[in-house]
Amino acid sequence: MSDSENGKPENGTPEPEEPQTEAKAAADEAKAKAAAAAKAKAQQDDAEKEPWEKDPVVPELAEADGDPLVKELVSEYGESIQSAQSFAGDLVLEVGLSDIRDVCRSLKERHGYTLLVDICGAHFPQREPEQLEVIYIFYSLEQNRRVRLKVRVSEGVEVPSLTPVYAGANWPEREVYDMFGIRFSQHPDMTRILLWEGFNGHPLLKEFPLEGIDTGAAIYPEYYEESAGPVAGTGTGWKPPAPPAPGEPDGGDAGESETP
Amino acid sequence: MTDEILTGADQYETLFGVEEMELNFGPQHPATHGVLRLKMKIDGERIVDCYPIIGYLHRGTEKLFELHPFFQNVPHTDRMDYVAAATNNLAYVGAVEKLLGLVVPPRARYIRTILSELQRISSHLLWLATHAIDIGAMTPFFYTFRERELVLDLFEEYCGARLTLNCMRPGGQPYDLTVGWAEKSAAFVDSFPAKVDEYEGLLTENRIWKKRTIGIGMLPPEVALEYGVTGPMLRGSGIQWDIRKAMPYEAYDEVEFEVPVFTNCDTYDRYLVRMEEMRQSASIVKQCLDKLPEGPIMAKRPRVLKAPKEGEVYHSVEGPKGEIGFYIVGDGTANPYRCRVRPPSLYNIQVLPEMVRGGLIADLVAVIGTTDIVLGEVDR
Amino acid sequence: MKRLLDKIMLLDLFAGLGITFRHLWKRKVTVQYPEERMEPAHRFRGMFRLDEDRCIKCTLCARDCPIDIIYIDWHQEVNPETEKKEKLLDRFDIDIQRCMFCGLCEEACPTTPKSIWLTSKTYELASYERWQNLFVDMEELQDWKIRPKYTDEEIA
Amino acid sequence: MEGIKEVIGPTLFHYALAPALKIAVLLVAVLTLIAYTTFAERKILGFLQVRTGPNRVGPWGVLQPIADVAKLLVKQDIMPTQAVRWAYVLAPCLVVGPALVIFSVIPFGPSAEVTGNMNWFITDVNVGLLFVVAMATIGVYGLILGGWASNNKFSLLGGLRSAAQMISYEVPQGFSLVVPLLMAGTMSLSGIVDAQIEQGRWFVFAFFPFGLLAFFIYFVAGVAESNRNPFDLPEAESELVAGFHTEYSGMRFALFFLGEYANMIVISAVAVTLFLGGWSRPFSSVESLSFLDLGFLPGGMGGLVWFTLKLLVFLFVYIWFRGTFPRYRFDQLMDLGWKWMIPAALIAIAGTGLFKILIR
Repeated sequence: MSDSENGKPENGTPEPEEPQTEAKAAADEAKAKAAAAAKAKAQQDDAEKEPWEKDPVVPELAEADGDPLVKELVSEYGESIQSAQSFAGDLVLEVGLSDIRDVCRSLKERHGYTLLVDICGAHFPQREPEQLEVIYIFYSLEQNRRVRLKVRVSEGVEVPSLTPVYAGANWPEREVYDMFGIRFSQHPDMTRILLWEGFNGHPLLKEFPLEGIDTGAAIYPEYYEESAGPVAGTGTGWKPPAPPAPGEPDGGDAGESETP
Repeated sequence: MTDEILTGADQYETLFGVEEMELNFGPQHPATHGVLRLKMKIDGERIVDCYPIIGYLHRGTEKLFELHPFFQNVPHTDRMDYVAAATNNLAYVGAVEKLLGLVVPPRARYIRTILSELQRISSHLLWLATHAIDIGAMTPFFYTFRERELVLDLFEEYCGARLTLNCMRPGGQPYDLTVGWAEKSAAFVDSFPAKVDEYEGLLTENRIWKKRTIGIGMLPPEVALEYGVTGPMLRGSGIQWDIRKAMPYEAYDEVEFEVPVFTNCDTYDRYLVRMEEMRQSASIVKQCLDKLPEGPIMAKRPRVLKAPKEGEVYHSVEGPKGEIGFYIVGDGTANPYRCRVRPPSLYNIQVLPEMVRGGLIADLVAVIGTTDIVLGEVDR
Repeated sequence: MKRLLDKIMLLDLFAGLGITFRHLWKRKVTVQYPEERMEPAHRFRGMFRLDEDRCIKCTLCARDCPIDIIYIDWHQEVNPETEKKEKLLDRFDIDIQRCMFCGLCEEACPTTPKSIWLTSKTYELASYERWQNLFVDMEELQDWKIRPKYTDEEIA
Repeated sequence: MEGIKEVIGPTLFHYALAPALKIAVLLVAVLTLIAYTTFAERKILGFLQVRTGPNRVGPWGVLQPIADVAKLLVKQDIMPTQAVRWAYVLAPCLVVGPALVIFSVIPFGPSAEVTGNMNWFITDVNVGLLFVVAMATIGVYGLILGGWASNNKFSLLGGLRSAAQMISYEVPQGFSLVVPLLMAGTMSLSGIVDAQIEQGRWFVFAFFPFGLLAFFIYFVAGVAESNRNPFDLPEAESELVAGFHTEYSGMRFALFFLGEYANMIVISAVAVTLFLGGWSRPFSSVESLSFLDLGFLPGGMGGLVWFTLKLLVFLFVYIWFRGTFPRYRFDQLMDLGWKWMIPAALIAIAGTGLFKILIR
C-alpha cells in the first residue's frame, strides 16, 4: 500500500494482508516453528476433533455414470447425454443442444421431475467455440431429488425453449436472453424482461463492464447516436454539483467536508 | 332474414359496441407492493388479460456477486428480499458452505434456524398487513407491525441491524447470542400465538374477508407445479412440500413441526397456510431455544475462502416466500464465477395472469397480495 | 342451524368489532419520535467511529468494504520521541451516502479493541446538505457531531 | 329579536331573517362538526390501531382540522388538461350541496309548540322524508360526473362503481324508510319524532323485529350510500387509488371530502330522527325519568343535546366500522343489496303493515 495511490484498494484481491510490523521477520521465524509443532500435534488430535474443527474438505467432481437416472437417460438418448458428473451431491448432466427439450420432457413425464426450479445462464469466454451455457434445475417431488442439466451454446445459436414442457420456463428464459443474449426458439415472447427494450448489450456476459456501456443510446436517439451512449470506464457520467465551499474544485471526492 | 342468435359477449358487442379498455396498473400503485406493472385488458371491471412487466428495481445483483469475494456478498443478499434478509443470507452462505465443504458447528446451526424462523414470522406479518390493507381492512396492518417491531428488536439486539441483517457468514455465525436474548425471544414466541389469534379474530371468520378470498385466485396444483410456484402458495394448493422437511438443512431435522397444507387452492387457503406457519415458526423457535447447544459458532475455515477450481452447487432453503436458492459456480478464485439467485417471488408472480384472468380488479388486488411478492427480489 | 343463526346474528362481524373495541383502551405503542427516542441495542450498527491511535493502518477495512467507500492514505515517519518509524494517517474518509452499514469493516479490523466501529448508537444521519455532511473525514469520525437538530429545544 | 321583528315586520322576519340566521348558524355548526368528525376519525382510528393519531397541532392535536383546511385551501388546484372543465368543476359542488340541503328539514330539537318561541329546525316540510330521499339521490351525480370528467380510467371505474352502488342501495334505503312512515303515519320529520314520543317508544323497537330490521337496513344502506367502509368501493385506495377523486386536489378535493362527511352526518341524523326518537330523551313515556329532559337548559336545548349525543354514537360506529372491516367486492355488494336487503326491506314493510292492521 503506497501513499502515492489514492489509498483506495483494489477489490479483486481480498486476501487479508498481514499487518506490516517491524518485527515481522522475527515473528515469522517463531511462527514457523510453532506451526510445525502444532501441525504434528494437530494430526494426532485430528481423529478426536469434531468435523467443524477440522480443515474443510473441499468437494470434488466425480463421474456419475452409475446413477440409475443417468443410466436410463443414456439408454434413451444415448450420445446426447454428453457427460454425467456429481459435485457435493448434486447431479449434473450435460446434454446436447438439439435434444434438450426431449430430455426435459422425458424427465418431467417419465421420471417425475415435475418442478422446474430454475433456468439460468453462464458465460465462459475461455471456452471455444461454445462460450455460453444454459443451466436447468429440476426437482422431483417423489424422489426428493434435484437434477441439473447443462447445455453448451455458442453465440447466436438458438436453444429450444422449454415453454411447451414447463409453462414456468417463460420468464427465466426471457431473463437468460436478457442477461446473456441466448435466444430460445419457439418461445412465445422472446423479449427483454428486466432491462428495458432499448438496452444495448447483455450485462452478465463477462466482457460487460460493471459501469455499463452505452445504455442510453437506443432509447434516447435524440441525445445519442446509435451505439454512442455514455462510455464505459468514465463512471456514471454524473458529477456532483460543485460544493459552495471555496478552494475545493472537485466536490464530493475529497474528505475536507465541513460541518456546519 | 337471418336467424342468427348472438350469444355472450358477441351479443353485447353488436348491440352496444362494447370495447375492451386497456388499464395500466402500476408501477406506481398502492396495491402492487412496489414497482410491479400490469398491462391489463378489462371489460368493465372484469380482467380479460393481464401482462406483468417487471424490472423497475433491477440492480444487477448477480453481476455484483461476480465482482465480490464470497464473504462480501452477504450484505448484497440482504437487499434482494429485503423483508426476509435472514433466509436470503442463509441460502447464500449455505451454498458457499456446500461449495467449500465447510461444516457448521451445531450452535451456529441452531442460531441460524432461530433467525430464519423469526424472519419467517416477520415476513409473514408484513404480508398479512399488506394483504389485509389491500382487501380494505386497515387495522391488522398496525397490529402486525406492533409484533413485527418486536422481532426486529430481537434482530437488532442480535446483529445490530433491523432489516438488512447481514447476520450470517460462510462457516458459521459472526456473533454469539447476547446475554438475555434467548429469554427475550422465548417471551416473544410465548406471547405470539395469542396475537395470531387476534389477527385471525379480525379476519378468519369475517364474512367479508371470506367472500373476498374464498374461491379467488384459484391455483390448481398442476398449474402451480408447472409454473415452478413454491412455498406457501404451493402448500395452499394442496401439495405438501417444504424444503425444511424434504431436504432438512441447519437444525430442522432436530425440531418437530408441521407443514400446514390446505387444499382449496384459493386465496383464503393460502392465508390459512401462512397463519398456521407463523404459529409453527414460533414453536420451532421455542424448541431451538430449549435445545440450544453450547460450543463454537464458527467452523475452522481458511482465511481466504477460495472456491475449488471446478465445481458448482445449488443450495436452496425454504424462505418465507418459497424456495430461495443460490447456484454458484466456482473457478478457483475467491469470487464466485457465476452466482445465480433463484428468486421465489419471480416464479410466484409469473403465475399471476393465470390466477387473475376472468376475475375482477378487486380480485387482482387480493391475488397480488396473496402471492406475497417483494419486487426487490423479483428484479434483483 | 347454529351456523344459520350465527349468520343472521352477524356474530363474526361483532367479534371483529369487539377486538378493535378492546384495543381502543389499550396503551398506545407509538414512540413520539423527536421527543422520545428509542435506545438502540448495544450491537446496533450506526455511525462510524475511528480511533486513530489504535489504527495500525492495515487498510483491511477498506479492502473488506463491499462498495469501496473507505478511503485511506498514510505515510511513514520517524517519531522524534521514540525514534521509531511510525505510520501516520493522512486521510481516512468514509462516504456515508453509499454506506449500507453491513459492519464488514468492523469485522475486518485486526486490532483489539477495534479501531473502527459502528456501535456508536447514532442513527440520526439525515442531513440537509447532500455533499457535505455525508462525506466524513478522520476528525469527524473521531468526534462526530453533525447530527441535525430535530426538536425545538435542540434548535433553540 | 322582538325589536327587529317590529322594524321589519313579521312576514319578513318569519320568512327571511330568522331562517337566514338559522341557516348561517346551522352551516357553521355542521361544517365544524364535519371538520371535527375528520379529526375524531383520525384520532379514534388511531386509538383502535394502538397508535395515538394526530397530536402535533395544538393540545392533543385539536387544531388539526383547521390546519388541514388551511393546507387544502392554499394548495395548488390542478385540473387535468384533458378533463371536461364544466363537469370537473361542477362535480364537487353536486356532492356537497344536496348533502347540506338535507339538514334544513331535520329537527334538531323540539318545535315551537314545545319551546314556545323557537323551532329547532329550519323548515318542516310535510313531505320531509321524500325531500330527504330526493336530495340524497342527487349526490350520486357528483361522483359519476367527477369520475367521468377527470378523464382517468381509475376515476371512471370509481364513478361507475359509485353509480351502481348508489342506485342499488337507494332502493332498500327507500323501502326501509317506509317502515317508520307506516308507524308514524306522517312524512314530516318532526311529525315522526312527535309520533315516537306519543307512542312512547322509538321506532327501532316498535313492532319487533320489523323496526329493528328496517333500522338495520337503513343504516347499512346509509353506510353504502356515503361510500364508507366496508362499502367504500368507489374510492377504494388500494384498488382504484381514490377512485372518482383521484385527479382532484386542493379545495375541490376538500369539497369531495366535505361531501362524504356531510353525507355521513346526514344519514346518521336521519337515522336518529326516524328510528331513535330524534331529539326526545330515552324512555320518553316514563314520567319518573323526566329529569332526563334536561329542562334546566333554556329553549328546549335539552333536545339538541340528546340529538347530538345520538348522532355522535352513529358517527363513532361509522369510524369503528372503518377500523374493523375489510372491503366488499363490487359484485358482492350488489348481491347483498339486491338479493338480501331489498327482500328483507319488503318483509319489514309487510310485517309492519300487518302489525298495523292487527292492532287496529
